Amino acid sequence: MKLDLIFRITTKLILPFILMFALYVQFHGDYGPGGGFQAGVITAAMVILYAIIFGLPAAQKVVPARLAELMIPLGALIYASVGAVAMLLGGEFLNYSVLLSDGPHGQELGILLVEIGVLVTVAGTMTAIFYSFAGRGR
Amino acid sequence: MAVFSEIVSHYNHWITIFLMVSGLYIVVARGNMVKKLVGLSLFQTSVYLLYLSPGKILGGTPPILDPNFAVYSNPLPHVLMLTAIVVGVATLALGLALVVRINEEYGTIEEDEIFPVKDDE
Amino acid sequence: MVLLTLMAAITVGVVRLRNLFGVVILGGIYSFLMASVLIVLDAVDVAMTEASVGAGIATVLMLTVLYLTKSRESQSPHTPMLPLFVAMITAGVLVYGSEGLPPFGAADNPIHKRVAPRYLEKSVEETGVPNVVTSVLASYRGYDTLGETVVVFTAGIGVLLLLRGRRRRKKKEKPAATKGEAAK
Amino acid sequence: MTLEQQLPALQVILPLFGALICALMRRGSLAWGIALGVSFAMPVISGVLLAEVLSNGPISYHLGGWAPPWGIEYRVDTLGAYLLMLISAIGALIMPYARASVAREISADKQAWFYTMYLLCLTGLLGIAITGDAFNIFVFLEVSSLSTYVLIAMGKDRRALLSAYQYLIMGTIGATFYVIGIGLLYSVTGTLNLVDLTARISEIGPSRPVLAALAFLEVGISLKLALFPLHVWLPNAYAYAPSVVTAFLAATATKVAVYLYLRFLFSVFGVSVVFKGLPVPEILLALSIAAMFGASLVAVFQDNIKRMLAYSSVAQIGYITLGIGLANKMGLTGGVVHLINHAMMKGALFMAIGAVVYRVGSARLEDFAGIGRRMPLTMAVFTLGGLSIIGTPGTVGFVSKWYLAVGALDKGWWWLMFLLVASSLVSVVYIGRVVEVIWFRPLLHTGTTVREVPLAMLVPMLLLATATIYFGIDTTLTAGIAGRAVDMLLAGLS
Repeated sequence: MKLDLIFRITTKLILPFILMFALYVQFHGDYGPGGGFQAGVITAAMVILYAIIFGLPAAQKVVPARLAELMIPLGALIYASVGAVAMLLGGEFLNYSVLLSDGPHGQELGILLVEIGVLVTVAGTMTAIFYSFAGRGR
Repeated sequence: MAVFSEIVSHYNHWITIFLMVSGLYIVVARGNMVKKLVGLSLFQTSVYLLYLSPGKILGGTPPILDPNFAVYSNPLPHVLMLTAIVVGVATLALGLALVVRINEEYGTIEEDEIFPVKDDE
Repeated sequence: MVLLTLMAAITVGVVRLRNLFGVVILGGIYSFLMASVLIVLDAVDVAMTEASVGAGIATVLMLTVLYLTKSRESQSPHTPMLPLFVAMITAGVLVYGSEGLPPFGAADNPIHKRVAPRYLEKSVEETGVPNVVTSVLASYRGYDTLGETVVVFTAGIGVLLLLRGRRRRKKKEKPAATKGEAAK
Repeated sequence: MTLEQQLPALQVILPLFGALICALMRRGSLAWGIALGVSFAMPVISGVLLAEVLSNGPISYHLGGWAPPWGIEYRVDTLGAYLLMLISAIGALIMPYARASVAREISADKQAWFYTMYLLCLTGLLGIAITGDAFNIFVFLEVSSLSTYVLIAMGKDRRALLSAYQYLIMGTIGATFYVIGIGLLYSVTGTLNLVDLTARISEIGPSRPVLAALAFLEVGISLKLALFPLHVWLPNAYAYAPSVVTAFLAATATKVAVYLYLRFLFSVFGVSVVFKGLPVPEILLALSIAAMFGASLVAVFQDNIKRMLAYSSVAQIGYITLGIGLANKMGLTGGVVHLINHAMMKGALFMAIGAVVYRVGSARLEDFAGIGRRMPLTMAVFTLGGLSIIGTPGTVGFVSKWYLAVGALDKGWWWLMFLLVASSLVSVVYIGRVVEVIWFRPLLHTGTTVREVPLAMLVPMLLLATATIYFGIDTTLTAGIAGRAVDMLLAGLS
């Protein structure tokens, strides 16, 4: 029981740092290793850690299963929509250069947006998959 | 240096081939469904080495541009393998979900115990 | 080289071991070693992903599934002749093919000459992103990454679709019991 | 850019968006509406593309605005457009049929996501047919494969799960082999664009890595193609999947694999590498003949009609690969035209079986006794499709076999023509067995519920059945385009 307490407190302490790390990986991906996919996995790992220590119901109170399910198509939709907007603006699908009047800045914006899309889908998927495995019971 | 790189190049290939083949062997030879999936991911993982070894330049640095470095390893295989990792884990998740369902329906995850089960409609 | 040898040793372990729990843990260690090798090969992004996916998510999922099923593999009655044969043929073709591959690490291999230089030279100018892996991933080959996101999406919806259904009704009857038990 | 220039991207993006939106839906009927709309738009787009390609040559579309080989290119040529047309036409015909059948076989809370998976599968298949980038093929191959595994596992029978698992293992091995092949090619050429690869490989010539890559790609694709003896996943998968899925997959999935086969053997590696000095055609011919007889003979002893037709599919794939192995103008045309012909007849057959499953709830032979009296139109479709499988003159099956036979004669191989006739005789046996049961046995299910299926299911079947007759008589459209595609493929041989 004592060990359990240590686990719980350590987890609580560590969680904000994991989240910060995920965000760092997400937004620093332009300059260092990392990007949407890695950040998504780290975010999901945070939820999974929480679920392992505090139990599935507690985790689902913080991140409802419905939210995770919603995030799965949402992220991909963000990604594809960026492409479609580029199309509407007269460029090829996923040509970010047309997003802003200045090509390279358009590229930066496009990359930022699609990485967010990847993050949302990956985090949602991994969390939802874990929920459905763990919620299966014996 | 030349001799060294010669050895390294061969060693790389041999290990890659060994990993690949043993992964494949596990998939084909084993009847346990979870173990098959482990083998499958070993098999897929070994492919990373096949792509990334030729991408490396001796003396190069990771492809993050910086005025202090001039030689970078090839970034394209990295991108391809990121995609491959994602595909691998997606396949794994789906395979595991099927295993869970099969276990519920048949009560076992050994192929040898399932195939004799005859159920005609 | 040491890392590669260790990886080979672990693979042998995976083949021999019948305790699935051990196999999965070995798989996790294997992933970490792979990640270290990838760093040596300059693939830092890939290494990071492999460590978090292979050693993290995949291992957790595997363990959850083992909890749901069982953790020992039974002895197979077959003789492994056919699989050995398949494996040998594959190995043969690979050895045959890899003999003619360009040498390791040389900067003038065709792989570095054809497509990649443009990425390295123009990335900052064209996309404003110094991490070339990111710019290739999200822009030059952004469509592949969209496909990759769709693969994740497919797997996510697929798993949910498979693990829904009959059990869900049960869960509704006594939600606390099933969920609580699984979370242990 | 004008709308017309955007069409190649729209061909794949539309079903993708459809799938994403369906995933947000709760109600199955709404998702079906979206899927229907998307499916109907597809043949329009591919029709325009096909017309464009036939008059003006290949279309190239640079995704993300990056020119190849740096960016990913969509490249539509005659063969690709032909295949796009095939997939999207089948997709459009199946959707109206799907609603009732899915409502019967899939529980209500899963239907919306079922359509998501279906659209993803469509996206993947179209994506493979249109792309000009080797690694992009792999990505879309996985999109279509993963969704296919799920679709198969949706079958009611618990063996559906097992077949999906089996297919997952085999399919992933196949895909990984494909990636290994591409990896080898990439390390010697440094490019992934198919056109660029073609040029580089002809420079390098048949070096050892190239040949090893050829072997890996061929085996990998053969797994997807269900080429004998790598077909073991197919009969189970087709037998236990939901009826709609079986009809769709049987008509499209293996065809896309054949397309990849053609693409790599003829375009990328080049006929000169593959067909001169390597035993590729001999191996293909031997395997094809084994498939034609082996699978047909197994089909004769099946009691589940879906399973029987699945084995028949393996045999029919044998005809297609036979055409590839012949590698002359007539033989290859026969193979390529059989792609579309087989899609038509198998689509019709599996839809007819699906209709019976809808009414009777079983695909076992004994349950079909006398059913022709209650469902005359459906069974007429089945009979027509069956006649076409046999290769009766006046049906599309005859057209394909005619080309194949002429192709064999061009090579002076009389024995091959006899083998073709003999394998048709085997199919007479298994088709005849079913036809006898449905028309001449006394009715087994006398309940009033067994009657013709709703119009929405009936019309697509009748359309396909009519097509098998129409294109059996007027071959200018199918064989004409196939001929042009073949000219393109064989350009390097002469």
